[in-house]
Amino acid sequence: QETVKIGLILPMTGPFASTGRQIEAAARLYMQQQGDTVAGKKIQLIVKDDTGVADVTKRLAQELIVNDKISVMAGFGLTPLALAPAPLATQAKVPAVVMAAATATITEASPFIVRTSFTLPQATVPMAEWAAQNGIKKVVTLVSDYGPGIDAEKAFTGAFTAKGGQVENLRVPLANPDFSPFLQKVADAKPDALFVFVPSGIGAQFMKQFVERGLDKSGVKLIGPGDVTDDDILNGMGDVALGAITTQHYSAAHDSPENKAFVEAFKKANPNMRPNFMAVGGYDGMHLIYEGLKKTNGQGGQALIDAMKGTSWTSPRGPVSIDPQTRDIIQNIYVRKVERVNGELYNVEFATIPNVKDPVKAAKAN
Amino acid sequence: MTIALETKGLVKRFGGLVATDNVSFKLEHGARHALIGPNGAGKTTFINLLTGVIKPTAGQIFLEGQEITGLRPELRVQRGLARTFQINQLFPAMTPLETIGLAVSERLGGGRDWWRVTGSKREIIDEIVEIAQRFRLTDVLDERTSNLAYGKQRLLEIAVAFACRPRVLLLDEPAAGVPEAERHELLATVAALPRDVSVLLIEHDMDLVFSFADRISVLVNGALFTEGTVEEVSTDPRVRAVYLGESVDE
Amino acid sequence: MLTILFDGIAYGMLLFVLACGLAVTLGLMNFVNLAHGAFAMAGGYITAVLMNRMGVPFLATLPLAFIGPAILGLVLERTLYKRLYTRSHLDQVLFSIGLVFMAVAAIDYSFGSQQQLIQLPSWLQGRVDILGVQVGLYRSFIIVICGALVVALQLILTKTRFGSRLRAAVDDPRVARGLGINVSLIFATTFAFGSGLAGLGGALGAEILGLDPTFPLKFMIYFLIVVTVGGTTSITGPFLASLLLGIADVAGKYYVPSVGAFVIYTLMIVVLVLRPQGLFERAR
Amino acid sequence: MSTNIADHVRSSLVRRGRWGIGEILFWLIAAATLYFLPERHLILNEIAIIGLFALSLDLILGYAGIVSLGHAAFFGLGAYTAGILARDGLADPLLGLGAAAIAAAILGFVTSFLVLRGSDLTKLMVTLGVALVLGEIANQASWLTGGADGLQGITMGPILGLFEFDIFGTTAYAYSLTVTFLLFIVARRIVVSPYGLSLRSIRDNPLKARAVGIPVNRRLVAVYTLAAAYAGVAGALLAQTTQFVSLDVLAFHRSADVMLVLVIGGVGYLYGGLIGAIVFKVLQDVISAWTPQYWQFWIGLILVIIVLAGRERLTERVRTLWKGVAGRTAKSPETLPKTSTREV
Amino acid sequence: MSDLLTLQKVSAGYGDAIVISNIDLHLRPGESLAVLGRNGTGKTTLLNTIIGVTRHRSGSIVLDGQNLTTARPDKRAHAGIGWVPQERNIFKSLTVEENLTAVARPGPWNVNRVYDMFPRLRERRSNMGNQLSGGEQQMLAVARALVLNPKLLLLDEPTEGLAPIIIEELLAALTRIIRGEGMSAIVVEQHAQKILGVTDSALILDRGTIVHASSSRALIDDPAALEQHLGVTAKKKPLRAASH
Ligand SMILES: Nc1ncnc2c1ncn2[C@@H]1O[C@H](COP(=O)(O)OP(=O)(O)OP(=O)(O)O)[C@@H](O)[C@H]1O
Ligand SMILES: Nc1ncnc2c1ncn2[C@@H]1O[C@H](COP(=O)(O)OP(=O)(O)OP(=O)(O)O)[C@@H](O)[C@H]1O
Ligand SMILES: CC(C)C[C@H](N)C(=O)O
Ligand SMILES: [Mg+2]
Ligand SMILES: [Mg+2]
Repeated sequence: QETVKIGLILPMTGPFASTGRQIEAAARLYMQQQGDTVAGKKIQLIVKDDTGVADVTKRLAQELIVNDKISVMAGFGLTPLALAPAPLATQAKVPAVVMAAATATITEASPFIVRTSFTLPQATVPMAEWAAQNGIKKVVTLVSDYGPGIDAEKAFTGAFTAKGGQVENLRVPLANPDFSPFLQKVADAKPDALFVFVPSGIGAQFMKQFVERGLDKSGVKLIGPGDVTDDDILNGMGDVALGAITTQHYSAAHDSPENKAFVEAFKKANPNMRPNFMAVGGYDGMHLIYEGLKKTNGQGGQALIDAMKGTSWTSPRGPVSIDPQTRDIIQNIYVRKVERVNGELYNVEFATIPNVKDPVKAAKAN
Repeated sequence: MTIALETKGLVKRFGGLVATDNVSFKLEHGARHALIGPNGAGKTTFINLLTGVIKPTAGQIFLEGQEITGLRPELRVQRGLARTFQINQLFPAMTPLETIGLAVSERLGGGRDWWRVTGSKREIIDEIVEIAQRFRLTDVLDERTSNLAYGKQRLLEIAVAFACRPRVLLLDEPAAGVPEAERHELLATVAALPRDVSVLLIEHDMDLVFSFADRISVLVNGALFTEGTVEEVSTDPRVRAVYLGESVDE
Repeated sequence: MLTILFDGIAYGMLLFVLACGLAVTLGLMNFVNLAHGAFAMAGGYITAVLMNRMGVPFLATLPLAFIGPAILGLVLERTLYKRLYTRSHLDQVLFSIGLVFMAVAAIDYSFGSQQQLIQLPSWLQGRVDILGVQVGLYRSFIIVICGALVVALQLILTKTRFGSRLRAAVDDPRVARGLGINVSLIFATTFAFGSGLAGLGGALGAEILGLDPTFPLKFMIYFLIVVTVGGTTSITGPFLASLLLGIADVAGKYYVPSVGAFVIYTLMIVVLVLRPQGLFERAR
Repeated sequence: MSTNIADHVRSSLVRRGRWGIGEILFWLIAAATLYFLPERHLILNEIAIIGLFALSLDLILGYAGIVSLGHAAFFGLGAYTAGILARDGLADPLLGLGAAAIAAAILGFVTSFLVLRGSDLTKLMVTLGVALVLGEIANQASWLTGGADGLQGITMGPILGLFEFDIFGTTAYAYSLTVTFLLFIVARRIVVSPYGLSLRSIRDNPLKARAVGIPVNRRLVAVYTLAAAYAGVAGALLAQTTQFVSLDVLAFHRSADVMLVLVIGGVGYLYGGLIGAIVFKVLQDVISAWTPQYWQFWIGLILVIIVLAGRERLTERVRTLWKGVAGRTAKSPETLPKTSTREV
Repeated sequence: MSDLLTLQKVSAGYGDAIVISNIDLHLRPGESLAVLGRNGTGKTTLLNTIIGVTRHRSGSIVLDGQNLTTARPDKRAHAGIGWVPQERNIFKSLTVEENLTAVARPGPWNVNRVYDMFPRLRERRSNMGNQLSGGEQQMLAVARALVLNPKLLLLDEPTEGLAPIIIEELLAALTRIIRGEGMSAIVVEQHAQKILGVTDSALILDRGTIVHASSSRALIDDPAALEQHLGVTAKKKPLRAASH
């Protein structure tokens, strides 16, 4: 029996370790549920820790390709980590499934890259539209000063001003323990809403300081893409998170049988963890690989990436498909609000924008 | 005779303490001059000022007629002003051989040389050998300096100053820690330097001072107290009262 | 304006709480203990676990967050650290970084890699208006604790013989022993105390800085900056440095957000180039 | 008698300059891996680069006593210089290497004046600060560096117009190894030269070094600049062989790792950096393949054990072993008769 | 009367090296001993071994009935040993006064009394240890040993670097302390003549072993022994004649 090897390269240690953990757990869960043979071939998952450093990702990818002869690589927790090995994917014709990184341009870096996570503009533009429709006129954006943050800032500002809103931009350094000076600036500006993007880990600190400063009471709404209310840590934030409105493609509280089963199985396999949008990216990524391999009979390379294009299925997050043109994911974006459900905090979805394409590439296509 | 080293109105204050108090001092060419004075009188401070280890609060320093007051320490050495330290200053992880070799090769301008292997020059080797023998260091040449007995370290301290081939040599209690029997030989080596090398010696061992120096200056509370020949100073009752005490005799 | 000042002070105090343990071990004992953050993390996890899993009230966890790491510090000191006092700083760096790696992985293994969050009691949440200045309650709480710590530490170190014996033991342990100072006892006590302080800092800081297994690495730089800028021979030095850095950082980010990230580093470089021994080195 | 001593003196001094069998073997084995370990060339390439980086740190730390937690500044600058040149069409690797060395050397020269004063801790923090500020600049100047997304679109030309980089990393490894070797030879020569000796003396006791006429600051500036150039070359090698540069090249962990690597291998001994790079990378690779989540624990444990077992003694032993092997080629100087005290 | 200090067949050194071997030594309360010898013969090592900062190899050390062979140095200090190390080793980040108070133990010698002995120290009481002149450091080292109020003083070249008038006073004071207060002392000295007038007995070390032991008087009267072991000759010619 032949084996098909999948190289899963993730930050398993360091500040972004929780991304890696969620994805690995989900990928393993998927394999456990679906078995480890596809089209008569045994699937072998090789997990590598890139510690969140791009040149290591690249080296690991290269080793996996050259030595382990993998058919497909996957993972990629951060934008630079996805971009670094992109030329390799092209050169070696090995498909790369991006399960986390969310900067819009990533899929353009190689015709062999396909994405099952999301893009920040994809999650952000609906936020701008929702805000404009719900009587919000003036917004301050506050984003972490790195690729995805700037992506979010641009997407939001563009979409919101197009609808006649008023925006002021603030950026905070990525390594920044204390938000107080920035929040004070927000307080001075007295906006209707504060749009925030920070990587999921520091979301909790941000929320707490937001409330500590009394911004919630002075009527500033907290909005943003879903990273700040990441399911992984949302429950621990406590009441401070209540009422935050975010747009994103996945919530652990998504009401569908697929999701219920997924969440339950995930929690069972990983006590103390709740699946978040990273996990669903990993889970769907494995699904995409399995489906692709089924179609190609275990064949990798160009055939596999072609087979992946246009695949559609019902994921725990809802219906999704891979855009054959851009190889990016098309999915529903949900507007959610943090509420207490059965004693636990969840992002409860209350509106759906169906079949959202990445707006950046959509704009280019027109 | 001409003046090898001169200070004019040299002052050094440490906070409220005046460690060097308006010292105007001349060291003549070829002199064998001693500087004595009570503990804490400011002798070491004076040497530190001369060599540029610390900066004076006021005053000027001249070496062979040229002002060196603001010059960096290493440039003073290159102009021929070398010293020993009262408390050994050595390179603990190097061997005496390397230490002496370093001083010699620096003097001969080898320090900028980064491509030749140390020790490939005949003249350097010969000089190392000569100095090592003179200071009885041949048997410990390859030991780590930090493992040497105190007395050997002391000899090395002086040997290094020697290796700089100074025109003016400042010795801060060179005989401290050296056994009685060897002190005289040590200073004999110094005394045997060519006559155009001027020496300023700080020492509390009056046997040595009196047999070595031809002039003595006495420093008390930072200021020059008196200066004169051995006879003048050793018999000066004021010097006896503040410094020599009763038991010292010529 | 005053709010910014207050925030700056509070942030500075927070830096101090975290760094003062290091000011003791690195500053006074001259031991490069990069694992300082690991003790702080231990304190933070003690508080988080006690609160979240056992429902112990926040205040009650604080003494334990001190004692736990202190005992841990004592045990490690007696078994491992004591062998390293005489070693080079590089050995100490290597060793303590090794400990940090172990602590990071061990915490990750036992509690997972996600953030640990705590819920402050309601009387510490929110803010009050004092003379027109909005003052965060928790931040005020930190300021008070910090003030008390500084005074207590300063008294211990300058007014008791313990302080001078400690410094003697650090200057020259061999001779200190030979003159009747029980160097190992002094070091063990001090180390345990420093670790306890770190733990307390971790517990107090968790709310604002967050707490996850990478805590010791993430904040190591900040601890070091405070101690270096403050100078290593006193407690007041790092204290004043914390205040200065805290205020400068907050004000810089408020008034010139575009260069906000540079402020603290640039300030550090400038201070250290002008005063290599630290800003507040005692000049007695 | 005195010619006897002179011979001894000469051989003692010159001995350090000779190549021992152990050293020759080391490099022969390194070269042999080009043929015998084809599937490991990628990690070997990384080892060669980190080895060179650590060697550069050793020049300032081991030989001149300047501790640095910000050596990544030069590494990163070199990487970005080479990367940006290649992205903008100047694809010749050697050109990039040269440019990186020059850029890093200039930065090294300028910042060297910041590390001339102060205690070890001060130096650590100042160098760290320089690297952090540089990292922040690279982040902000995203028009030039690609910011947090990393620098993309690097395509390298063939080395000397002859050797294309291949996906197996063979060319890359051969290239990095050759460059590292050549720079090693230069460094080796430097540390046994009078200049190198003067550096060691400064490390041991700067006060005394001044007192024997050594222009301490100038020597330190020179070696810091040189080390910066070395680090820049290492960074350029990384950029060229991975054809990607991201902000990590300037990150704190980069400086910290190289310090660990050097200290593990042994400070003040040129092979220390190389051996440390091999040990650290191989361990990390093996352990993290086995447990990608908790490999740090075992690395940590190993570090702790290395220190407790007496790192200095371990490296000392390696060093004497080295000398033992070397000794068979270079005639060891015969021991001297003790001179009696009366002889002089 | 029983011994205050007894060393039996003591060998010790540093690391792997054995520096002193088979040292036997007896000292009664109130007795003083001069240790002489050339450079590197192990004088300092002997004192360091008694206080316990060398590597002990064999033999036993007993002080006042207490077996200290394996005791830690601080225990030995508490048992009644005061030590003046050869390189003074003043605590550099402590003031003069703190250098004294940090180690002081109750007894007749308190800070004020040593200040009376060395008035220079009183003047410089708030100077940091590293801001003292060489002689001041030496005075402080002696004072620091005295405030321990020991039964036995170990003095490693205590007169080195002191002005003649201070040496005179110090030696006089030592005599007073030993005779008057019954303190014992072991003094390492380079100046045989100077110290032999003060101590009761003397020994000479060579290559780590005792090559001569006698009363001080006997050694003074034995120029042959001095010449043989120390190279001390009666009188020297002036150095000035040596030049040219
Ligand atoms: N850095 C300093 N800060 C403050 N005071 C100092 C400093 N250095 C020296 N002193 C003081 O200056 C005075 C002069 O010291 P110096 O070392 O020059 O004396 P000295 O004449 O060499 O004495 P000795 O014979 O004991 O070596 C002393 O009282 C000393 O305490
Ligand atoms: N720390 C050390 N490590 C190794 N060897 C040492 C150490 N200290 C001293 N030695 C060696 O021990 C021997 C005796 O040294 P010691 O210092 O006891 O001599 P000493 O008689 O006090 O000499 P001096 O008159 O020079 O003070 C010397 O050969 C010396 O090289
Ligand atoms: C929103 C996050 C998943 C973005 C991710 N950190 C990235 O670098 O792309
Ligand atoms: Mg002096
Ligand atoms: Mg001695």
